[in-house]
Amino acid sequence: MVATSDPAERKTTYREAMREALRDALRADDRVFLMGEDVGRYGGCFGVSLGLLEEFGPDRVRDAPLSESAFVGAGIGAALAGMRPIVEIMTVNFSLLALDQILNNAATLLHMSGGQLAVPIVIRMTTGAGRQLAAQHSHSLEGWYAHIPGLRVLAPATIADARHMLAPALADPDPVLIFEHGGLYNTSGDLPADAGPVDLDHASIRRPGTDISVITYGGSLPKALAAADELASGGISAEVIDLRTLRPLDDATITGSVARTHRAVVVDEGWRTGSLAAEISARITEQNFYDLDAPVERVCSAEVPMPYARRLEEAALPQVAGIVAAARRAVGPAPFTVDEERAPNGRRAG
Amino acid sequence: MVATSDPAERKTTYREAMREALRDALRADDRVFLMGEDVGRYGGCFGVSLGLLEEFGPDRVRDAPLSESAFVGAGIGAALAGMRPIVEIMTVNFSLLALDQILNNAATLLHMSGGQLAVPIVIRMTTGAGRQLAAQHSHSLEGWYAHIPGLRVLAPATIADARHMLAPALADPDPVLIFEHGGLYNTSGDLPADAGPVDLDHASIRRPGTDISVITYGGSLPKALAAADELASGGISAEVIDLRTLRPLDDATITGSVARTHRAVVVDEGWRTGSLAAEISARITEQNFYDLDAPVERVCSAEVPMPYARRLEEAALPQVAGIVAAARRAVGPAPFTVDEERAPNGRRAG
Amino acid sequence: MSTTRTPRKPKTKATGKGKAQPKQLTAHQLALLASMLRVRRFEERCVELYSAARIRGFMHLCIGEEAVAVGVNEALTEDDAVVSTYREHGHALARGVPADAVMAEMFGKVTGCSRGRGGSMHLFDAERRFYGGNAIVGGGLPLAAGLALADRMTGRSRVTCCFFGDGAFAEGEFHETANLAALWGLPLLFVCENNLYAMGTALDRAQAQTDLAMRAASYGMVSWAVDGMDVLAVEDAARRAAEGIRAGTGPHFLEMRTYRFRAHSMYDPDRYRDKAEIEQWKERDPIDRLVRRLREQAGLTDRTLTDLESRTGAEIDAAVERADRAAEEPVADLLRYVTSPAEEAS
Amino acid sequence: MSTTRTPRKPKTKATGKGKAQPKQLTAHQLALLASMLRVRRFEERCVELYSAARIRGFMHLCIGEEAVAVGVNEALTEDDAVVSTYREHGHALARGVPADAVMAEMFGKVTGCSRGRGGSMHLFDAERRFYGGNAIVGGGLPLAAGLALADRMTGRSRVTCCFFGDGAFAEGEFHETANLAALWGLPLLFVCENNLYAMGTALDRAQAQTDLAMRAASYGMVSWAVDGMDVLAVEDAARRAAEGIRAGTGPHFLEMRTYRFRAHSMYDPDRYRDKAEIEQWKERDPIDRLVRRLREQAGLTDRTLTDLESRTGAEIDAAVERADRAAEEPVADLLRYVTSPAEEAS
Ligand SMILES: Cc1ncc(C[n+]2csc(CCOP(=O)(O)OP(=O)(O)O)c2C)c(N)n1
Ligand SMILES: Cc1ncc(C[n+]2csc(CCOP(=O)(O)OP(=O)(O)O)c2C)c(N)n1
Ligand SMILES: [Mg+2]
Ligand SMILES: [Mg+2]
Repeated sequence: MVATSDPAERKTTYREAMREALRDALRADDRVFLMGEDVGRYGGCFGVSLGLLEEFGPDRVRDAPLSESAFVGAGIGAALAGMRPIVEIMTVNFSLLALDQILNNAATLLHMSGGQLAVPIVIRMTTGAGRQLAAQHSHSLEGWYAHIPGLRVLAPATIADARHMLAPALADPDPVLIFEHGGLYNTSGDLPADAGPVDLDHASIRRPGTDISVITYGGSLPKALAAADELASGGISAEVIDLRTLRPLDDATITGSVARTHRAVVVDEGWRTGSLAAEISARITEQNFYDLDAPVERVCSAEVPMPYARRLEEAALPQVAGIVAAARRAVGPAPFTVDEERAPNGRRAG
Repeated sequence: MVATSDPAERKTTYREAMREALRDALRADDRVFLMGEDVGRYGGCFGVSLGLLEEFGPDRVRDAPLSESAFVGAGIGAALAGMRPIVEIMTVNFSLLALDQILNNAATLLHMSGGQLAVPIVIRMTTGAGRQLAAQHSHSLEGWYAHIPGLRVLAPATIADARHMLAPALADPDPVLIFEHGGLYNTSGDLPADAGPVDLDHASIRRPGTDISVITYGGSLPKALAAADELASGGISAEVIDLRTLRPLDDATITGSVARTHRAVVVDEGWRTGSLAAEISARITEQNFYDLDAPVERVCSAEVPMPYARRLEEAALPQVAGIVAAARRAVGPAPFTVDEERAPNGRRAG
Repeated sequence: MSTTRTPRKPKTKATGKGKAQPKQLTAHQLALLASMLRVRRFEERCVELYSAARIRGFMHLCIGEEAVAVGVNEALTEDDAVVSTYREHGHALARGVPADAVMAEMFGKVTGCSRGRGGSMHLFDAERRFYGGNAIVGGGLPLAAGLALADRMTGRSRVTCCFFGDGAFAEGEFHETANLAALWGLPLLFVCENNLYAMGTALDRAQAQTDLAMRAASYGMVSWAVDGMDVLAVEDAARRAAEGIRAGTGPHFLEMRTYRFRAHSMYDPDRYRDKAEIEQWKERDPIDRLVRRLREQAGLTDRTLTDLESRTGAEIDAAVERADRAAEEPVADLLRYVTSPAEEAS
Repeated sequence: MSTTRTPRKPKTKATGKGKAQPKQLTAHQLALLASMLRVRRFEERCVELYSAARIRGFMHLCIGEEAVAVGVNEALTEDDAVVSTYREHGHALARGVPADAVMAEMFGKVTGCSRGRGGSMHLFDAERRFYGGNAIVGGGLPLAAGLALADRMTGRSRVTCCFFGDGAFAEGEFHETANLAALWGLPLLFVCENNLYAMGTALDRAQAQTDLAMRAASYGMVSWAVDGMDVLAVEDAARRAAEGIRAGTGPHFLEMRTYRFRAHSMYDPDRYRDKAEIEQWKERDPIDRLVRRLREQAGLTDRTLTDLESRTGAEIDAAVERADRAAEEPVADLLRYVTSPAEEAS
């Protein structure tokens, strides 16, 4: 496990990056503590917090009983009393048991008290499918949380974001939720040494392109990038946008991109109906109506409780081939030539 | 309280219509029982089940302790064992405490068991704002439930639907959620004697029109109809669609209407971002892209925990004026003349 | 803070009955009476204002239960914290939230203790560490555990007091929070207001085992059942519990046996209770009872009572008048306080 | 159903220790042994298959806890219902779900007991009233209460047995369900498999009061703690409890004191337990223990044991082979079973 503060760029994993972020946060501020099921002795159900108990002790790396509502609520109360809790819910699947506390307390107290009570809590949880964990352990419900006013919702998709989103999240005076896709923990790659805290207000264009905007986040980013590669080999230049922050959404980056590309595909592991992808699609229609040359495409999960069987699960989830197909549909049957002049406002006003 | 089976059309209220539906269901089938907090002695927190305890006894009109997760889960279990439970959760606000049971058991068991275990439960709850009940008692979260595969989600908006949706809901072999908007209970009007069970697969065009489709459901229907009146007096003919069933959505009715009107406003009391309105908007773009003459408008709740103060609450909620304004924006600045010929496919293909 | 609070050393040996109060407590007892009366009259005025549609939404009264709010508050200091429910006018007033601010809140005015955003169910006062005003039954309990946890972690000797009802005892939140508090030895005072009903559901139709103090004791917490209609007994128990908590013996649980004289809320036609039962409990009215005792034991006169009534009336009149005149939040500020401002505007 | 089940009249007077078992139980005891061994060997094979990536997802083994699954099942009839957790291979096999169907399920095949949709954590068998397979900790409890409620309402004399862990005891669902069951007198058998750990969290770091049977008794339920490593003690307690439930005395609670010899799941490096602790518990291995006893008291021979092993091995070999050969659900059927078909296709 890499845990040095070596200044050079170095190879690490998403899991280790997250652990370093936690270690930094615990070192930097006495008010910070990590609380959740098995964050201590076990080292975190996905091994993220391994070693932190030994360094910071059981008070600040606090194992909680199986009581999601109580310990998430306790985190909210501790935040009210001046602490900076990082509460880990093992996975989004269990967060439903704490949803009342998150919606009706964390997100609401500031407003309900007329501005008196801010809740500086960070709640982390794993999300997503793809590991044959079946119906109850494969949810992607971050879109629900992105519906709630008063919350900030983050989805680090890269190692650098895993490393550098926690500090600004803790600096936020209001509740922040961090969704870590379970499929990303083992991702390894280089962590640039010069990266500073992530700007939580902006999406990131992970790959510039001109023909279509592929908008995604979290665990679907690698798939979107792979699709962009494949599209490129077919002559289609896809711009890949990583939302990073699911609430509030960075309209400017999305709108700006679609204004240039005139087409969009939204990729989201949530079930299609009522997905976050629906919101993005609706916003694009609202903001880029006269830019659009084709309907906004959505590539989402099939509307089925996630099956265990490998082939069924694969078929239920967004995949590279599906993204490529959607992009091709949007771009149209004729292969697009790169230097063709585009009408910037290709649609007749009603 | 009207509770006769008088065959003539007669005046009643939404509350009484719902009560009659419950009474009918309890009379018709021994397997049906009503369970929830204060459904018995108290008569239901909104008075819906008043008198049923006396008629059917405490076994079949069963008061439950404050334990949303347990009694909703118990309803699911009883359904598995051959009963036809109607579980009342006082309001959608408290349903979060039972959401795990609804999502991970009710909606999932059939699939997870490979088709062995159907869950014929009906879960009723009140939804919505508008009565100065403030942040924790004013949610409109039916859009979340409409995201869940395996559920059917209903929103009776009229007295006739309140009266006639329960029977087909109970006949459904799978879990059905019924959202009753709190603002509707006192609505009074005529109940047609000849109405049969509602066709749960279809939306209803409550008012035909030619210039714009106003798509809504539940507590917003009266507002949409009032807006249509106002629009009519300004020369705009609005078609008002009551979704009735929020899952599965009746795409054909929506698509057909927008294909005729070329414009749409979606009215939904949920917070705008991630609302059901977003889904409708996304679908319209997907299915009617070349029909649309203007961006789909959404009239939703402001993204704020519902404030208590009357003027603030009014400002936060969809109102007739906002619907009218949105429709006017969509139709465009020039007053539309009724007999002007419309290009059926007004948009250039990319 | 509360004018009724006269800090003094907790008695180390208490009877738990309040019957053997020494004579020098008379002034303190009068203050208790004043505080209860103030809550009662305040709420009676609220009923009128609700009928006149000046107060809206859901409103829940604690009339009959004043001894709990007032007695418990006596055991708390300014540094302690209080978490309450939607039935919290009494808790707020006893805690020292000004009547003006509470009344203005119910009028939905900008001078309200939640700037008009909360209403009757969501009173807040950060300065006085009054953390609401929680209208999800049981929802305040985990929050209170967190406030206590923060004190525990930082070594502060403060108590967090959480009020909740007998109905909340059935919710999973209570169970989870009780376990957490006992497991971690949190400085948390559970005050269960057992008024025998959760809306229309009587305790014995909601709980398999109705001896709530016994049930709480099964978590390994010190638990007592207290006559919640006797403010002195309440105060005494709360003081001993707070003392134990400050001494580091972990959470304590008080079952306050009390009764609400009014319906659950303004919407409740109160069909589920025997009128005779209500009348029986009214004979134990905590205010009448203290008045009788003070007349007998401390020479309370009609004159003193009349003075008290008129001072209370005047305070409430003034609160109503100020609330009436106060401004409403401009609609332009609708979206304020959804998130914290980078720099507070205005 | 299960081949090990030899229905017989419940003993009316039981020792709860299983030590004074009369001789005529020998055949029955051998059946118990066979059933435990079958679960053990089945799971050992699963480990191999998991390493070979033939089984995927999360997999939780009950090795060490077989006596609970087998002993409890003995007390149930075909009409009773079982609700279980994600650690349910043993419960399913003991209940009579065929090894073929369980293995095929873990292979994700169409012949699996959940048609490949559930995997290790979601075994179902409606015909045998085996209701899963619930992987949300505590989530099966309310469901079980509902199954029992239906029996209660229709006057059927059936028992619903719900397995759950010591970790689940901390969840609000347990509290809510225990109250509901006790309040309504539901025919529900709570079987808490207290294996001292919830993942890496030891019982005494999760529960303020670790005597779970005592805690459950506070709901007014009959509650016993049982040596979960002794299949005869388990069977005896379960039989007495089921008898009580059938006699209409409401829910019963059994705390089965047991231990898992393996890690929580295949992902768990098991860093949080002392190796010595594990070894100590292995000395109480329920299979070894029964073997020793049967050797001493009933003349169990090596030959009989070898036969048992080879029959068990053969059954499992066959299950693996059939699972291997079975078809996968076609991807075209992905959306099947999301809702019930009007008319079942194919
Ligand atoms: C989780 C939840 N369920 C239901 C309600 C509706 N409700 C409000 S108060 C109440 C009764 C609570 O009773 P209790 O806890 O005894 O407090 P009391 O009102 O008697 O003071 C109910 C059912 C709610 N607010 N929250
Ligand atoms: C609500 C919920 N929280 C967390 C988890 C993750 N998890 C799965 S099993 C487990 C431990 C449960 O322990 P226990 O109830 O003692 O059962 P055991 O595994 O020991 O059999 C945890 C924390 C979960 N599945 N559900
Ligand atoms: Mg009560
Ligand atoms: Mg365990």
